[in-house]
Amino acid sequence: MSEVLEGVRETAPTPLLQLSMQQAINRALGEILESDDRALIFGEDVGVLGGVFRVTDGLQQRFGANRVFDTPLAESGILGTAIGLAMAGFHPIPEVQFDGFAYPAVNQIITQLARMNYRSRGRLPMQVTLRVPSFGGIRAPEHHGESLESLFAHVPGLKVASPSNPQQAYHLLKHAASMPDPVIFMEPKARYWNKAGVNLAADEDTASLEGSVIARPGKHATLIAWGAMVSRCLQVAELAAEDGIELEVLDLRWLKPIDEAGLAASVSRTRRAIVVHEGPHTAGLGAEIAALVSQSCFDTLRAPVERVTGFDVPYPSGDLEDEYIPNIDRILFGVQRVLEYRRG
Amino acid sequence: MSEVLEGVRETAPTPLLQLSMQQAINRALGEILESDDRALIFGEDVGVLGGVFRVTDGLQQRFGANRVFDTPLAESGILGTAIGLAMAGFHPIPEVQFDGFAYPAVNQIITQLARMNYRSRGRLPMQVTLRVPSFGGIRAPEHHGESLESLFAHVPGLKVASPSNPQQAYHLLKHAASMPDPVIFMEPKARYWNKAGVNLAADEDTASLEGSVIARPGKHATLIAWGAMVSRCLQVAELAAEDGIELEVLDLRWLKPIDEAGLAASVSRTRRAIVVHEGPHTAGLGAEIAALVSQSCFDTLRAPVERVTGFDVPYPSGDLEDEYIPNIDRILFGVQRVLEYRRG
Amino acid sequence: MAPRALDTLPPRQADAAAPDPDQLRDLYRLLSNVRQLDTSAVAWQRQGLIPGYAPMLGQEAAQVGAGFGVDKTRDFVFPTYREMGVAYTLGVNMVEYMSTHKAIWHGGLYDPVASHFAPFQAVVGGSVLHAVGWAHGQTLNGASADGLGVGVAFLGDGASSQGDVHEAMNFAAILKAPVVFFVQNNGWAISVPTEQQVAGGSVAARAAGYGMPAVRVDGNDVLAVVEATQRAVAHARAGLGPVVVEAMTYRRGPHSTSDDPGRYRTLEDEKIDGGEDPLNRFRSVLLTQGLADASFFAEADAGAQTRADEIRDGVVALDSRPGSEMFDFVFQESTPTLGAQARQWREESEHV
Amino acid sequence: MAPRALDTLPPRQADAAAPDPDQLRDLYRLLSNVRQLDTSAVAWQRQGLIPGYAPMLGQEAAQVGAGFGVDKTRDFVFPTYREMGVAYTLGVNMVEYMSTHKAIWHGGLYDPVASHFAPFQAVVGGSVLHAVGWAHGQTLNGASADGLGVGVAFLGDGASSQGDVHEAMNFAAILKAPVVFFVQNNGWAISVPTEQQVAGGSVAARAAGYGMPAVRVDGNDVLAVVEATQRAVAHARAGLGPVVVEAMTYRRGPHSTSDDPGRYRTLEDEKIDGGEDPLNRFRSVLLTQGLADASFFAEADAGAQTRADEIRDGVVALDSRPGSEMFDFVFQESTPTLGAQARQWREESEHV
Ligand SMILES: Cc1ncc(C[n+]2csc(CCOP(=O)(O)OP(=O)(O)O)c2C)c(N)n1
Ligand SMILES: Cc1ncc(C[n+]2csc(CCOP(=O)(O)OP(=O)(O)O)c2C)c(N)n1
Ligand SMILES: [Mg+2]
Ligand SMILES: [Mg+2]
Repeated sequence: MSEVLEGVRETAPTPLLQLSMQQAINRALGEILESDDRALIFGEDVGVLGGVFRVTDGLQQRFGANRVFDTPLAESGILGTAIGLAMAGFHPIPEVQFDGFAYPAVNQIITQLARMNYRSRGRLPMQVTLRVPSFGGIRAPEHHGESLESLFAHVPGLKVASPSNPQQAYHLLKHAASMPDPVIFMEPKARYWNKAGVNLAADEDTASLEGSVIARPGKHATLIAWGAMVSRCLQVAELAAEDGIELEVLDLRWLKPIDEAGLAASVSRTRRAIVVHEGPHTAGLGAEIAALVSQSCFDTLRAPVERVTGFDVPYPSGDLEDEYIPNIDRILFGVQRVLEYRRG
Repeated sequence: MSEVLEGVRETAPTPLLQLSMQQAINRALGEILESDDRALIFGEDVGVLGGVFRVTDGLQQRFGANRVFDTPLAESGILGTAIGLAMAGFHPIPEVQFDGFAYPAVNQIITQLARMNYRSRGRLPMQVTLRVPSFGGIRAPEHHGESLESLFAHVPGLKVASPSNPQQAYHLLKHAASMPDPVIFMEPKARYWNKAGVNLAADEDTASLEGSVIARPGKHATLIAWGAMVSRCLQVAELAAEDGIELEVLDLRWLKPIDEAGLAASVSRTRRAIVVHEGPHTAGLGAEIAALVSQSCFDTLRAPVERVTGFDVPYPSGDLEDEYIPNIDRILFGVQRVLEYRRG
Repeated sequence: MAPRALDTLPPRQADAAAPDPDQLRDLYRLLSNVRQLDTSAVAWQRQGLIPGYAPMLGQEAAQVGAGFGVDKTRDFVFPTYREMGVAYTLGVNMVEYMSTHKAIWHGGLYDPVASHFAPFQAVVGGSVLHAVGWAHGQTLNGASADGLGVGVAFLGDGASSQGDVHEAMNFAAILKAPVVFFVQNNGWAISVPTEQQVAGGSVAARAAGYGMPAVRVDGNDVLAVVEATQRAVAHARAGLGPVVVEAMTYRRGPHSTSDDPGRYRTLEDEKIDGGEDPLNRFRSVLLTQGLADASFFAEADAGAQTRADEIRDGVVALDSRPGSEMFDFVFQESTPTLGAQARQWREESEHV
Repeated sequence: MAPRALDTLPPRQADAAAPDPDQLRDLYRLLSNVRQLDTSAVAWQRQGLIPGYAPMLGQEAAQVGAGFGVDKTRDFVFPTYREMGVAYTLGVNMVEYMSTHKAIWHGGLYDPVASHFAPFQAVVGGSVLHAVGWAHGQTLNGASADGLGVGVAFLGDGASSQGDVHEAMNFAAILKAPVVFFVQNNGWAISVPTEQQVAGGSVAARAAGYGMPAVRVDGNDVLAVVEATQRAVAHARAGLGPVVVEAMTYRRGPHSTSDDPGRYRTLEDEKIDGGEDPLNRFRSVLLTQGLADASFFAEADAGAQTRADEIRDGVVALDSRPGSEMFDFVFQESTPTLGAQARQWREESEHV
């Protein structure tokens, strides 16, 4: 994946650090706490333990228990407290320990966090960066593999991002944290441990952190994905290339606002699209993508947009996880359908 | 609107009762309590007061405070209690007083109600019929005008219905309550007070209560709607007819499962579709409808599916409500766009 | 129902002294102004000037007393939808406050930052946690020489059933946050009486379970409320942690202008349970102490009428906000999608 | 940390008599079986047989004692993810129970209706309200001659912070539902100690605020737990309403097999805070009372080993469930959309 494709300008050669996403985020958090003394990190087990995924490892030691602290076990309490702290001028960076445990906080997120700026006519901005280890793929217990992006993306007043690799995670989180609006930052926990090169210096061009990025160029169809599904789509593209099929992989990166122009540009070139996500099919974010692309590329599309997604079933137990999350086979079937589609 | 179009078989002529939707639902609830002694109604102010919309008026007097009771003011408590009662073999019909106050219950709804049957491998069915006065249009305070259908429709394990008129409300609620799975019944509160003829006897054919109904046949485009937007679309169709444009109005009725076959049948005839809903645009249920129709009618569609919806803004205060909810003008603009669309 | 006394707040000098005679007369003026404005607002609704209103009739002493105990330069109030009297006492712009009842802007048009009064809150229990967060922010900022700013959360007996209120009390006690949970136990949550709502009978009685002090006070005795609030605020301000104040009062009016209390309580009940009018009670106090006479009351009440009329004029003059504001305040930094929607709205609805 | 006693449960004959000598020996066998199975399960995880496990080491007395006090023919238990010992004591099929830890089925394969043991629950606080609803159902069904079925909700010190737990306690007390809230205060919620979790220091102390009785008991003394549970269940069974039992115990192991307690507590802490092993304590009791000798313990412990091995064999033999079951249990009555998805899954994943 070239830097240009990552949408980041070429800079003086900097040695790439090999970091996992968990390390990259940890590093970004440290820098945020350092540069913004209103920034606070809190949540369940984020302090002394450093988080169940060690994403906040060492931060309490470095910045003290006023800046990085453990809360009681109550997600609504965490979000409600974050809102109050934002009203007092702080910049809260709360964590919800797992996707499925964001549900108890949904009321505070939807009726309060997302609306306080609006309700107060801009006088009470909510610079709250909510980190949520998200999505499945780690054979975890129930409620540890959920995809809440379509819920969050539907809520006016929220912005939603999800990184797909360590480089992106590092820069995207710093960018999200700099925004004066609430951002839900969905970290693909299945990708926490994979290391990749990170160029810490590449964050100068803020514009490059908005919108989507082309993770791999291609011409026969566009695979649209985010989070952990990006690397799976890159694998699919690799396989398809062996058969001479050149798939473009579009990493959506921002799930709200959605980069409509970027989607349209890619699909109007490839004329075929497959959107891939882990969450359930019906009313998933794939529906929004399919609707947008079906509209913007109405004249150029050569086949209906395919959605390869989780099924409309509760996220299953570890043994069935690979049957539920779009796997390489299922994505390839989707690709085949758009390539072989003929008007009836 | 003919009975045939309502999908109900012709029966021996029964005098039509003039009932408002609020009365029709009240009547249905009374019959459910009468015929099913496991049925229980509870929630905030549903007992002595008879509900803030009087939908449960008189039921506590008739069936006693064991069958119809007021709870403390806690929506998660109401839903969690309902789940336990269903585990004990009861058939709870809880009410959440307003759409926007369903958010505190989202955790119980998503992680428990929707999954108990699955988690227990079918041994703990959740026959829970959750009534939620829904949608906007009544100039109410904040959080009293929300559209939660895309949130609910995304959740595996839930079924979701919304009636558009008194006749339908009466039969659809009885049908929903007879189902052994959790159903969210979204009552369009803006339509509570409009009276219309109700044929109480027309409920013999259960199949007719599944899927969507054609509320008005037409041939130039299909307006797809649910809840209070159905009558608005019927008005639009009336106006368009004056200009010789025959719009079909499809009343979706079931928001999960969505009647994919019914949608495809209508749009493949009219070749143009406009979906209309009150909730915010991005990741609204309109996206799912547009994605489904764009796929099933790929060859026949003559224009991109239009979505005329609420904007991606918090539901506004009464004075701006008519700017937010799709009004006749905005729907007509959408109709115009699909009719005038020419491939570029 | 005479309030059982409960007071576990360690005796401690309140920061502020008890009200002096001028302040006592001011308190009466506030009560009278609030009463007049409240009953006027009900009339405005009947006249069609505003679509709805939530009267606070009977809760004047609780609200004026609480507001009086708060320092509006450094504390911050988190109201519900019924704290008109607190808003008035804190000096919130009342025309801008009433705008929410005119269906102009959900949160009200007033500036919450300048007013130290958070936006109008329609979610029961929705803002209680915000008070805890805000208050913890004061701790993090560090106390000045005269202590901490205090977050004052208002909630009802009904709200006490919400999970968020429990989480707020637990967080506050764990964080030792300078918060006062000011409960107006007005006997009802719409149609549900406190006995069917608050197990154990008292929200203040819950405080002990969190290791928090509490004061249960006659909420219709404005001086008792002032004193309890001042003591609670002083405790929190000194860094000693959160306090629950439960003011036992009575919602004399309907839940809102669309409610019909006749369906769940009789006028007889109202008379017995409501007790003596809090304004009458305070009039007697002032008379007995020789601090006011009939002409003072007449003048105060006439002033209240004038003030309510002025506010009415302001409310009448309030115009709807332009539809474009729907889009303006969603974010601090708008998005391309929202920008496109705003343009489409302008084209289709303003025909520009 | 010796548990401060707290007992506000009115003295009342428990339904069941104190355990007789045979039952006392049975209790030891249960403790030994549970200890053996628990430590085995940790080993299975290390060996790769199961991907994860949440040990209950140190909580054997609390769990066996609680389970012993429950009538499995008419009461219903609502566990969390750590109640292996309760499940064992109630006679739940342990192979089917362990299936959840083998990542086969989230709720476990056991029949919750037949077992009177609700599905494995991973949401902290998620099932506490279900116990209240189920229990209220027993009230609505009406008591038989020997009283009501009792819902027994298990929760941890961490769970007590959740809003749902407050709503559950309030609902239960308002409905006078026959529920026992059985809290295992094991000192930790993952890395957060109870002092930073439970303001006021005790979940049982919260009960008074709801007008509910409570018993705080030494959770490592199996007989004390049996007695407290029996009394609480008898109280609820008699229609006198809910009770909180707080068993003070200690999580001797990690939170789960992926946790590393060394990051937040020392072995020294563990030794001091953990106190004496609950099995050792009960061995001393039996020895002192002359109810058992070394050969009894040897036999019981050997039996426990055999039993754990049998269960291991069962767990080894457990196969994954077919993928089609993802679709089978979503609804009682499936839908066309789901049917189509199941067909597509079969075509693409089973190639049929
Ligand atoms: C979360 C939530 N649920 C339900 C409602 C509807 N509702 C508005 S006020 C009210 C009663 C509130 O009672 P209480 O807290 O005692 O305050 P009071 O109205 O007596 O001032 C209810 C049920 C709401 N606004 N928010
Ligand atoms: C709602 C929710 N939030 C967070 C978690 C993650 N989590 C699992 S167990 C646990 C700690 C629970 O502590 P406690 O209730 O004391 O039970 P214990 O683990 O000590 O048995 C946490 C935070 C969860 N499962 N559910
Ligand atoms: Mg009240
Ligand atoms: Mg614990």
